[in-house]
Amino acid sequence: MSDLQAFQAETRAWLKENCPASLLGAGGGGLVGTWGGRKWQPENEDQRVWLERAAEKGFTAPTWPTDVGGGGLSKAEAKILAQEMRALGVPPPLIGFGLTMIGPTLLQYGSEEQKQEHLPKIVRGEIRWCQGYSEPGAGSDLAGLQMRAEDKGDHYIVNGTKVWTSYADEADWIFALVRTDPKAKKQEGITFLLIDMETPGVSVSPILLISGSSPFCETHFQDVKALKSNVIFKEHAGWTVAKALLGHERSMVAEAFGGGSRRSLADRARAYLPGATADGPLPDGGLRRDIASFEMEARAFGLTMQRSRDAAKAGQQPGAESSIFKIVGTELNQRRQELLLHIAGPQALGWEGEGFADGELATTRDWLRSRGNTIEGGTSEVQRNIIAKRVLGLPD
Amino acid sequence: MSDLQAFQAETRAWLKENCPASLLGAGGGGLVGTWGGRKWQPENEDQRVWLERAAEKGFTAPTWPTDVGGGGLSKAEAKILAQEMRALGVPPPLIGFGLTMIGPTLLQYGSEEQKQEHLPKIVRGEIRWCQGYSEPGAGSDLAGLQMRAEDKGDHYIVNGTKVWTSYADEADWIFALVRTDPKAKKQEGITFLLIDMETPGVSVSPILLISGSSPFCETHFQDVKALKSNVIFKEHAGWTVAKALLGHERSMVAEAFGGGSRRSLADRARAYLPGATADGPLPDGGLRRDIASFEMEARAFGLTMQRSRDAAKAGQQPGAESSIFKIVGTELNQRRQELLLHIAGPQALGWEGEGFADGELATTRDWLRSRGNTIEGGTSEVQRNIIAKRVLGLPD
Amino acid sequence: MELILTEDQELIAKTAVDFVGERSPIARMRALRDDGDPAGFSRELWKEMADLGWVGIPFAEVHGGADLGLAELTVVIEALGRGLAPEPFLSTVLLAGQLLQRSGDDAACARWLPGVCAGDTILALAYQGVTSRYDAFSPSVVATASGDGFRLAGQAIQVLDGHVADALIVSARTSGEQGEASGLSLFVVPKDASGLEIVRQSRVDGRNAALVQLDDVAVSAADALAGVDGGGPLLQQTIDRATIGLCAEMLGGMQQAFELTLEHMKTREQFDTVIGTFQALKHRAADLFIEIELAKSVVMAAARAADEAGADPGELARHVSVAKAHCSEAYVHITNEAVQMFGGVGMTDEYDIGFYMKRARAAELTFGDAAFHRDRWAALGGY
Amino acid sequence: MELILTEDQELIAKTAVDFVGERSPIARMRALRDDGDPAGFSRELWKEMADLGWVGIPFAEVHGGADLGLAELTVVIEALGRGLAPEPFLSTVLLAGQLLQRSGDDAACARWLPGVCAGDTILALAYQGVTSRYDAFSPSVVATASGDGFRLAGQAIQVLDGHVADALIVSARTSGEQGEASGLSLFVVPKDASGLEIVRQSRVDGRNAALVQLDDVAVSAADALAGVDGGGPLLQQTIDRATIGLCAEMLGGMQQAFELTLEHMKTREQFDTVIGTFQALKHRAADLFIEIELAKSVVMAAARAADEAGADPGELARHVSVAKAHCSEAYVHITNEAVQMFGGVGMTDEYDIGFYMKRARAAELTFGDAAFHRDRWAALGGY
Repeated sequence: MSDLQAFQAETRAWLKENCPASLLGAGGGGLVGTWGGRKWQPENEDQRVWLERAAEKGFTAPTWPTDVGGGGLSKAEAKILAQEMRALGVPPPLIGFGLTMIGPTLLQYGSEEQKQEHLPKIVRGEIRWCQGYSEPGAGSDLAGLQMRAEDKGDHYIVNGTKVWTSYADEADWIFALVRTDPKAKKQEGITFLLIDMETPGVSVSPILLISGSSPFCETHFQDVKALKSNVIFKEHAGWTVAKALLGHERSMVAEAFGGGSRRSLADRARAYLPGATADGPLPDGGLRRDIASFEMEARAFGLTMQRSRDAAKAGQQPGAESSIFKIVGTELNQRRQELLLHIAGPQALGWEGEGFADGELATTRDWLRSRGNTIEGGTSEVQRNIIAKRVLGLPD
Repeated sequence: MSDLQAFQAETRAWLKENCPASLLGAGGGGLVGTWGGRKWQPENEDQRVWLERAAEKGFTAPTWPTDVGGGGLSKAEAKILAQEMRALGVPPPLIGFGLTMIGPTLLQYGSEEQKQEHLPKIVRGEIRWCQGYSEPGAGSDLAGLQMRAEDKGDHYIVNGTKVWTSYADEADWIFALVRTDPKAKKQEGITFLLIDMETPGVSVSPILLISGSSPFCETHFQDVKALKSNVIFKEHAGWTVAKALLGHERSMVAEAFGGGSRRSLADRARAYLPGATADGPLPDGGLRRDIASFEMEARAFGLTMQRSRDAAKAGQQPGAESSIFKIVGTELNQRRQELLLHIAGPQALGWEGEGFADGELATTRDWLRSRGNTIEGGTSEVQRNIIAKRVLGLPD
Repeated sequence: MELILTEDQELIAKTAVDFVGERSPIARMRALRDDGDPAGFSRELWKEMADLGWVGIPFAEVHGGADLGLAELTVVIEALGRGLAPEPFLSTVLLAGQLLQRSGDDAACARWLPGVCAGDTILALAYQGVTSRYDAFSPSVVATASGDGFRLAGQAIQVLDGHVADALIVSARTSGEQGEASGLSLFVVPKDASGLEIVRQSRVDGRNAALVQLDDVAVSAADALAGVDGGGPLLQQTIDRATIGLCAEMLGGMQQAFELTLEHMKTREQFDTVIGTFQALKHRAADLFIEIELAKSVVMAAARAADEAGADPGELARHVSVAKAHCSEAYVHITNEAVQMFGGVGMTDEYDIGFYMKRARAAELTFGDAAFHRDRWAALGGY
Repeated sequence: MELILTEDQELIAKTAVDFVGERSPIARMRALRDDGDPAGFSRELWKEMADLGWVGIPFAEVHGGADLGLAELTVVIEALGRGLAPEPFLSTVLLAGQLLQRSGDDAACARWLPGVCAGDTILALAYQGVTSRYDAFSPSVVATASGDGFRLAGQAIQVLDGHVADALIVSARTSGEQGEASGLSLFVVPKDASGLEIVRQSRVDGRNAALVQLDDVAVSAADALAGVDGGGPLLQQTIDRATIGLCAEMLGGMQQAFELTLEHMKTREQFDTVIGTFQALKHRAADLFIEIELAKSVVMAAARAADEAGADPGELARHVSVAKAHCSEAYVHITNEAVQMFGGVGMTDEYDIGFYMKRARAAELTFGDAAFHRDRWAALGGY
């Protein structure tokens, strides 16, 4: 038996023994994700127990080093762990921006003290993080940010506003870009700073979207004191840290729109088109071709994601993949939402209440929400600029 | 009887009496257009007679003043003349860039001597004109032209090359933009100059296109002497004249793609689609919708051309119409050509010879030729720049 | 037909645009929504519009109308579309009102139209069911003969302004098969008829509509406009004309959305310059401008074609389909691009641009989307 | 399956790209056309390609082949597509050769394949008639039983490399109805068979093809690959595999066309700056780049899917349709944009870019365009 086979057997046994039975099965028994944090209320005792045990074992952050509470697993082992969890229907013990965004950033750019202070709390789900990048009026021009951090010796005084901070109202700490040198060139006066959301002067207000309520917030900072020991990497060098993190976010956003097996568009069309039979060609030849066209491009996109992953596994350096994925993944999702509208016809016009099925109301809101996909996480326009400049070498 | 009614009766009688019977009927009895000029050989005696009689009457240039040989007609009268010619199937006695381009330009910007020298010869079809604007390497950036006209007192010595000079090999005179002041800002050192193509040093070579032979030529000028009396408007002020002429050309190009009644796309599709019936829905639902979509946009375009004409008739100043028409007209024609390819399928792949019908070979070549529509006469990109700047007021 | 506004029409247009700018900017529609207004529109403003003569434009003078045509009415509606004004033009004037007027039923006209022209009476048309999609000949209401009349049973969805209507015109199948023009009857049903239940619906674009339930509603054969079994052609023609009105509204909305976007492009700074300097955005803006110019032409042509006496119904249908297909795609495209160019703020409820994106979609999916009208065009062309 | 080239495949790719750059740039194809070369390709170069082992890639070692798969073959063809090399890979290797190989007919394979692998024998497949469009089951050749064999009569169009083929494989209907898979037979017919007339055709993209006339050509039942009436499924599968090869060629061509365009954008000056600085063009170039990246993935996936033993035919057909639909639209879009960005000179025969635009269209309309493959995808998905 190879080492990996042994690891597999061991892991399976451990999962069976430690994951509470009530959580097993597809989608973790309908469990809403475990985000953790100071304000978190577990849905039930089993959810709390599962987080505790997994964190103890290092399985909330399987590939992180053991000295910060991670599992210390190799990539191959982590893949097996994921496989086994899928096979048994074990839900993720913990999710959130701590694990996916600030954690990897701290591992790459954090000081030893910073790692020791923050990573174990992320692993145990004690602290929930949010991201403070965008500002009102900055938009795609991230480096144009205005939030000011004034130097006061061992600390800064921070003033300004961040927007689009997802779940800021639930988070304990924020990782933010602040301007520490207003005289330097745009990208050179920025610092990557961690701030405790309980510091006096921090306040949060949720943003209402055209699709309804949302996880997005505006976060205001009024004379907020932030210690310099919470600067990541170096003062004025925050842009370097931010770029590394952004590339990561872009891929994440694209993955979210990749595919997944939902009820097929053709089946939906059958439910709405008069004269549709259970298995014959759809009676609307134009719509039929539109559906096929979408599905085929989605497959081409999925294959491209796979090709990129296979190349990465083989050790090849990534190129412009994240920008491609962001552009295509989000536009495909928008196409899909538009197709769903065309399929449902007048029944796609509901907002709430009588006369519309729940699925129809969701179709409407999902469509509206999807219009933001090509804006958030770096607009499609910015991604095209990136490809033109970095990959195609076209001049400014 | 009103004046116009009298004019109508008179004109009809004159046309009946003077247009040779062999030329009457749809399309002028299959007559190829009468371009005139020194090198012109009439297809038959009647064609020559008809040109002579019409020119005598001023009907080759109906709205031009009588003192230059024009008909001196009002717009309303000219419209009636055109109606009557259509009604009787009378072919145009004369066509060409003299009548449509340099003639109107001379009327607007020419001196009295210049009008008297050139316009009567145009009216009588004695001199054929071509246009010398584009140069190799200039493309859309017309004002970047390099053809040099060196000042020698009462004349210039011209050196350089013009491209895309349609029918230069058949023309007697050329109206050209030349650079008279190389130190001035791009658009300020240009002069609008008339040159006799028989002057020593002028030579012409035809351009072979991807669609096959074409009317386009390259025209070379080596130490060509051109008198200053042939400068139109003022020295160094050629850009003003050129712009006026360009706006005119743009509308002409768009009109050419406007519509016209050809064999319907649906009928063509019936000839190629297996299973198509004489009057049922086309068996290919996607193609059917593509054809409908094209036809409907073409109608929307036609209505927009009509709206613009109606507004002009009512005395409203034109806005960006010519740019809109150029963009939409040419793109519609390209769409139509692509539809024809998709309809004919593999039979659209012929270049010449066995196995393809003449109409199929024409489909292939017409498609190739259509790709130039969005380039010639000002690219679609330049037209969009014009709309963005002049109409929408977007900043540079 | 001439595709140009007459002096009178220019004057109406100017009055209407000014009125909308002053009295009915988009903020009014937002306030009605936020306040949960039970009517969802302003009866005072409606009355004012009637006093201005707008409501009565297409009706006979004998009923208090101006006996004008769609050429005039579309000019007013285009202006109202700029502010997404929720007053009941579509339901009362273009659908139910026009049905009455064109039915030639003098008694019914005399009963209802004076109130309409005066701005006092609201009417609505109940013709589509949850499975009708865009087919006007497949209602979900069935009429069963009973004595010298009928009993109506079934449901109608998204009955525009049904919740405030004084009477509904209900399309019901009296004979024949679904999808056929013949066998449809159009009954006038007052709002207090026994067995009629009307519940307001909430639509994504805020347009007022209602779900109408008919449980054994008694009507007489004399209440059938255009006669029993004879309502199909009248219904289709009326919907076609109403579609022209909807297109005019869309034309107004797309122009307003585009102007908001242009304004944004000229003021919003990114990367140290206003975003209107970016050539990629400029070219996209030029394309939107062209779509609007074409939209103006097709709406104007359709309205004029409808006003021509003895217009060929097939040719009118073609005009309507061209207008609806083009306006549907243009409005959707323009508002999608608008939100994209606004960026994140365009996605917030706080900004107005989202209202136009919602209305664009709702209008697209009313009276047939572009695909539906392309199919209809092809069928009219015999292919 | 892993979507990445193995080291061996990388090596083949590098050799092939270098070979094309040195021996078969687009100028060679232009010269062949301008000189009116009667073969339309180079027998010497074909022999060299055979010596390099490329021609024999998919054939059994016993016939002199390498017993490799489409994964390797597509890498070579992609490189050749950059130079639009006219050598007969599609006809001889992917169509007729693969038909023989996959028919399991040992005698026929032994007779023809060694010559193919050595670069000495050219084969062609005659399967489509003027009314077939993209349906492989509607040939224009009919076989009439005669003694223990058949007489073939009819026409086949655009038989790739038919004018130089040593033998043709002719698809003929021996029974059943047009459009049905069963009842099709594939007969091997040597070029000197009595009653066979072959005339070279001139295609817009310069690809070599011939019109084949059969007037009472005698064949024996033993000449039918996969048996009498049994050729349909084999023909369809072979065309599917050949489609993957064509997609690889398209992928090479679109990359070359895009690189020519990028080069042009970086050097061509307009309005005092290189046109590559214009953002509108940059964004369009980024879109073309994305289409190419997706094309790489679908071609690689289809080739690997075809090489998998016991691949599900439906799933393979899906891969093929995705690849062909995507590559068709991408190649056409890229070359259309290329000519537009080159401007007037792009329209002249003197510039090379037009060759790619012509080939893009020709490839699009071979083995089914995007619309055809979307219909097939929908049918495979049961809708």
